[in-house]
Amino acid sequence: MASNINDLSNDFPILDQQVNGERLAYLDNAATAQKPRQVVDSLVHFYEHDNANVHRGVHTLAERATTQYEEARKKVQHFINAADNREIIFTKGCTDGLNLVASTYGEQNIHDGDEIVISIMEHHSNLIPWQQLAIKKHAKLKYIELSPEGTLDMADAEQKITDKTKIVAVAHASNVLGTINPLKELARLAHQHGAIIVGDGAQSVPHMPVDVQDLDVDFYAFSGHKMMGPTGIGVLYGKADLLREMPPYQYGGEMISAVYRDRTEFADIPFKFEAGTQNIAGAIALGTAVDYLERIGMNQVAAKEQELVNYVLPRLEALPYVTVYGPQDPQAHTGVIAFNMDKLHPHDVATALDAEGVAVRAGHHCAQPLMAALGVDATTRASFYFYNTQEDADQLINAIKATKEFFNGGTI
Amino acid sequence: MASNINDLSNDFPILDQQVNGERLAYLDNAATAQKPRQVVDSLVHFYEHDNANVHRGVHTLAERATTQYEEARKKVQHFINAADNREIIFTKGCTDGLNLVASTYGEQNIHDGDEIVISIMEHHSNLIPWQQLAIKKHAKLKYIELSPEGTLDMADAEQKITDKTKIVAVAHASNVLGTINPLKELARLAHQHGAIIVGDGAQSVPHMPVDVQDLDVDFYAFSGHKMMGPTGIGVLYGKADLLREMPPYQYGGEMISAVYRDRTEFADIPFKFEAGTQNIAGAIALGTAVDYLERIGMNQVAAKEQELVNYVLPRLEALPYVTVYGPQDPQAHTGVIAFNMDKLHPHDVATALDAEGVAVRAGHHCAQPLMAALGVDATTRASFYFYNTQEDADQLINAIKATKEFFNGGTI
Amino acid sequence: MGLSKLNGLYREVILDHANHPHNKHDIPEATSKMTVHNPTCGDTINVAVDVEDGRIKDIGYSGSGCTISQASASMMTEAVKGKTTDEALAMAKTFSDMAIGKQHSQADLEQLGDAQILTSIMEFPARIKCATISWWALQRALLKTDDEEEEQ
Amino acid sequence: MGLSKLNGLYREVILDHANHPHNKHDIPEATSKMTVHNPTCGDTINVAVDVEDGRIKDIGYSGSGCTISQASASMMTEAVKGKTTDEALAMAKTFSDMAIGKQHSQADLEQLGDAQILTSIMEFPARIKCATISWWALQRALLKTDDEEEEQ
Ligand SMILES: Cc1ncc(COP(=O)(O)O)c(C=O)c1O
Ligand SMILES: Cc1ncc(COP(=O)(O)O)c(C=O)c1O
Repeated sequence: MASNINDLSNDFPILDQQVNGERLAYLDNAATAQKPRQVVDSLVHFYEHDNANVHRGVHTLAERATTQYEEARKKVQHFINAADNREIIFTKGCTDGLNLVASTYGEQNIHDGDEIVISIMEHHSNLIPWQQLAIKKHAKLKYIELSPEGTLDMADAEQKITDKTKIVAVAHASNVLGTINPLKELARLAHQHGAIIVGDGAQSVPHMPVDVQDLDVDFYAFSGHKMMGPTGIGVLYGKADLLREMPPYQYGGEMISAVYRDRTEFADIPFKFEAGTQNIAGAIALGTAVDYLERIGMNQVAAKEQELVNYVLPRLEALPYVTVYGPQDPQAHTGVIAFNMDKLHPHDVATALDAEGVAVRAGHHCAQPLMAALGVDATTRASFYFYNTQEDADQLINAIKATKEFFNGGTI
Repeated sequence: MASNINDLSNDFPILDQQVNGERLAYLDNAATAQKPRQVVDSLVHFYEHDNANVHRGVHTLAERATTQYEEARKKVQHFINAADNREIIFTKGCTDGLNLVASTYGEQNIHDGDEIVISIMEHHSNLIPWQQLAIKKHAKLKYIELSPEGTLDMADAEQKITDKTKIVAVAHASNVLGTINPLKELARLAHQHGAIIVGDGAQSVPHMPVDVQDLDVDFYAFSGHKMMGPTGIGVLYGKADLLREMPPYQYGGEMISAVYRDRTEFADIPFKFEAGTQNIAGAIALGTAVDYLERIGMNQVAAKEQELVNYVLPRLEALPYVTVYGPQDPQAHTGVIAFNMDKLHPHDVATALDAEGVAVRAGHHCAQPLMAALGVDATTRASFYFYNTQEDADQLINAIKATKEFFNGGTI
Repeated sequence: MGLSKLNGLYREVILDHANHPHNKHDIPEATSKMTVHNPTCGDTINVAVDVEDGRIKDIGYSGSGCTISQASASMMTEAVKGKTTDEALAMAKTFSDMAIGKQHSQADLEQLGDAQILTSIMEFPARIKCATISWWALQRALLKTDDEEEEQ
Repeated sequence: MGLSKLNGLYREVILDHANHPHNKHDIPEATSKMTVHNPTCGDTINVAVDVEDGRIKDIGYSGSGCTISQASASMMTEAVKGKTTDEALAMAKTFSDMAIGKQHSQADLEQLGDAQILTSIMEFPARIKCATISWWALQRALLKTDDEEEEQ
């Protein structure tokens, strides 16, 4: 039950280890978050007491599993303030949810000459599905570009979103730049022009309060594993009236009302979109992760991360050989910080930081068009979560300094 | 490390409980299997020591996670004797894998006037994807019917599979009838006519040795949760040359080679089909389930189940008010036994058996066309796994007798 | 505990309705018909209502299903026959609310007649759908727009 | 331990190749060119080979990447220049085998010249791809059929 934000050490056993003989500073949270004991315990408890397949069963275990699975749906519903629990579809992850929308709503509503508007900072998962849909349907894919400050250029958004636009798809928070995009305003713009808006919540839901009704997004996808849930579970939120009009995505058990040799009647939402046995234990443990986050409070989570960014960002920017991408102002920056060190390749930097116990990511972060727009091939990315500490931040800064020296010594 | 097939009690803590004041006899294994301690431990170990996202990372945890994830792929490869580990694609489950094939290979290769042949005993997951594909493509869907013995009518198969056939999709083992279908012979038939064959291994891989090269199937899908792996993970096997020719199924991170604003080059197999963050912990724990099964030996597993069927089937058939579906010969029957009790509805039966601690399933078992062919709306199904015991079988028989009396007393 | 646990669920009046169903017949002149499937078990209920001047003049059902669904359909038809459509809809709401654990006044419950006995279903969450399916079919039949034919 | 662990990986000769790459230029008259991406990091290597009478007359590369990939490309070009295509393919196989932990004879390894120093990569599994990518590009370039343009 520990959930005091200032003493979480007991909840995350994985953080209490050494790598390469050094204390681990896990700063790869944008890739995946660590799981508190409570979440792992809920997996164990399910498998040791209640494991059964859901919905189809009348026996006691099946009933327990079904109740817990549907409880998890309601927890997620309240967490993002959806109007109805039937608007919550469990998916395999954010990518699965975004593909679902492109393959059903997109397939049905995009025609020759229509336009789809995304942003240049999209993760491949919110980019390629739309790009391929546009290619297939002879529609036009347009990119909202960056402002000089490394944020979304809203003037450009107003230009790009027109009456030809049918779908706008934008990340709520960038997984590279550390920016938060004005999703509510984009939703207003999209709706003004009769388009729908798809929000990619992979980097927002774990880190800040999210209210899908207030944002007025039509669809909103995110992953469990980035918010301390297990891998293999995610959520797609969709407005009920849209979901009801859409064809199913996959066909199989659980999603039907009646099957005949030559035709099938499909079930109501959300089941229409949950074909086959779902990640039952994963959904239930995601519910536990939601409980954990709510116990701490999303405002607290966001505040703690802001505090860490306030501490680390100026220290990074003060290093003359470090370039930070995205906004320079800590107040405008989430816990995701992409940077480069003069002349050093991010891969070499990440290997060096790992040798110092600091886990960061190097590469294009599944955002190659953004890399091209920034004029780089790759960056190093440190990403913080609320369980990180000032000690982690210091370890990062010191490791960067040591890396600089190591390669200088190596005359690179 | 316990894996003596005659003393598994320590490995399955969930089985050691009472429901409704009675000893639990879990006989719903065809819906989902219970997990041995070892599998749950591997989840816990991963999350407490090595959790990280795979492939993209250069830090120590990412490397450990990647190694274990790819090791799991190799374990699965060897378990079903695939020629190459790149032929193993991790999916969300069997349904996901079958939909993948229908939406990529099927979408690409089925045209107006082509024929798809399935069997009347298919689970909805291996039926609706083909039915909907046929509707969309103006192709013809044909069903191989049942023989009077409740097995697949192979004479009918020879009639139905013709040069017009492009895809044959058949369950290796039925989830209702307890039959094993001659998949190798069906593969030969399909290939003779230039068609490919898709095997649904959901009810076979957990229960018998499977060799995809010997079967010569082109695709073969199964679920982790039915073979003691976690929920939310499954496997699609496909022959490498077919997989290479197919378009991707989902788009996102990990499955690309290079992304530009207007086009994408895709990665090689298997990554082309693994978009976004996969169920990493699930795949690794599925590898542990494979280890567990191999330690016992699949021949032993099959023999133990045969022993249970030999015991229980004649005792069930001896009850004058019980009708068993599928083959009456225990030697021809897997551990899946569907039956009905005169005049009693399966739902009432299942509720009554649950009151006696016996977990069975009631309904159409996601096989409505089969129910129609059998002339019933629903059946009750008891399904055994190797960890079940003669005591479970006795409890089932006694509970059926008690149910008969209860409703007789209730004058139904 | 075992089967004795089930005495509440399968009380005599329920078994009686299941074995000797009331109004189990088609109504050719019905003003509205509706077919509903219970996707968990494949059961089907067809409800036919004949409404005249806002009142349910006649109602019948057909279909197959378990004891609970058959008894519930039988009790439902008995309970709403002769009622106004508004009254019937209110009863359907009371019944489904009850089934998801919401409280209702004693007066509301008494309106339901025999059907209120099925509150015992609350102890068997897996069977709640069996009891509500006929009330749901009624509701859909009464609210049906012309282009709706079948609903889950 | 910390950064000292990296001394083996970033030995002087490796850094030297990375900082002063050999054969880093295009070959307009090349008989075959190949572009390969490392999808993990977005790095790209272009290899151009000019083969005459079954022998690599000239070879050059371009592209961007980390120290390891740049050093490896530089060493690779040095190692295969003047070799027959069969010899070069055998060397590529030795190198990639080595990178996945297979053993090779001392003679095979010595063939690789400077490049054998990159065996130290074995300790850094996440970086193996960085070292093999140029050898892979070479292999594809030498085996390329006409319709292949780019490969991952
Ligand atoms: C024969 C058969 N095929 C396919 C499936 C679908 O498996 P899953 O629900 O795990 O996707 C099942 C399981 O219910 C099955 O028994
Ligand atoms: C902004 C953004 N969108 C989508 C994704 C895809 O999430 P997943 O890989 O869990 O499907 C990610 C995570 O990598 C992300 O950061």
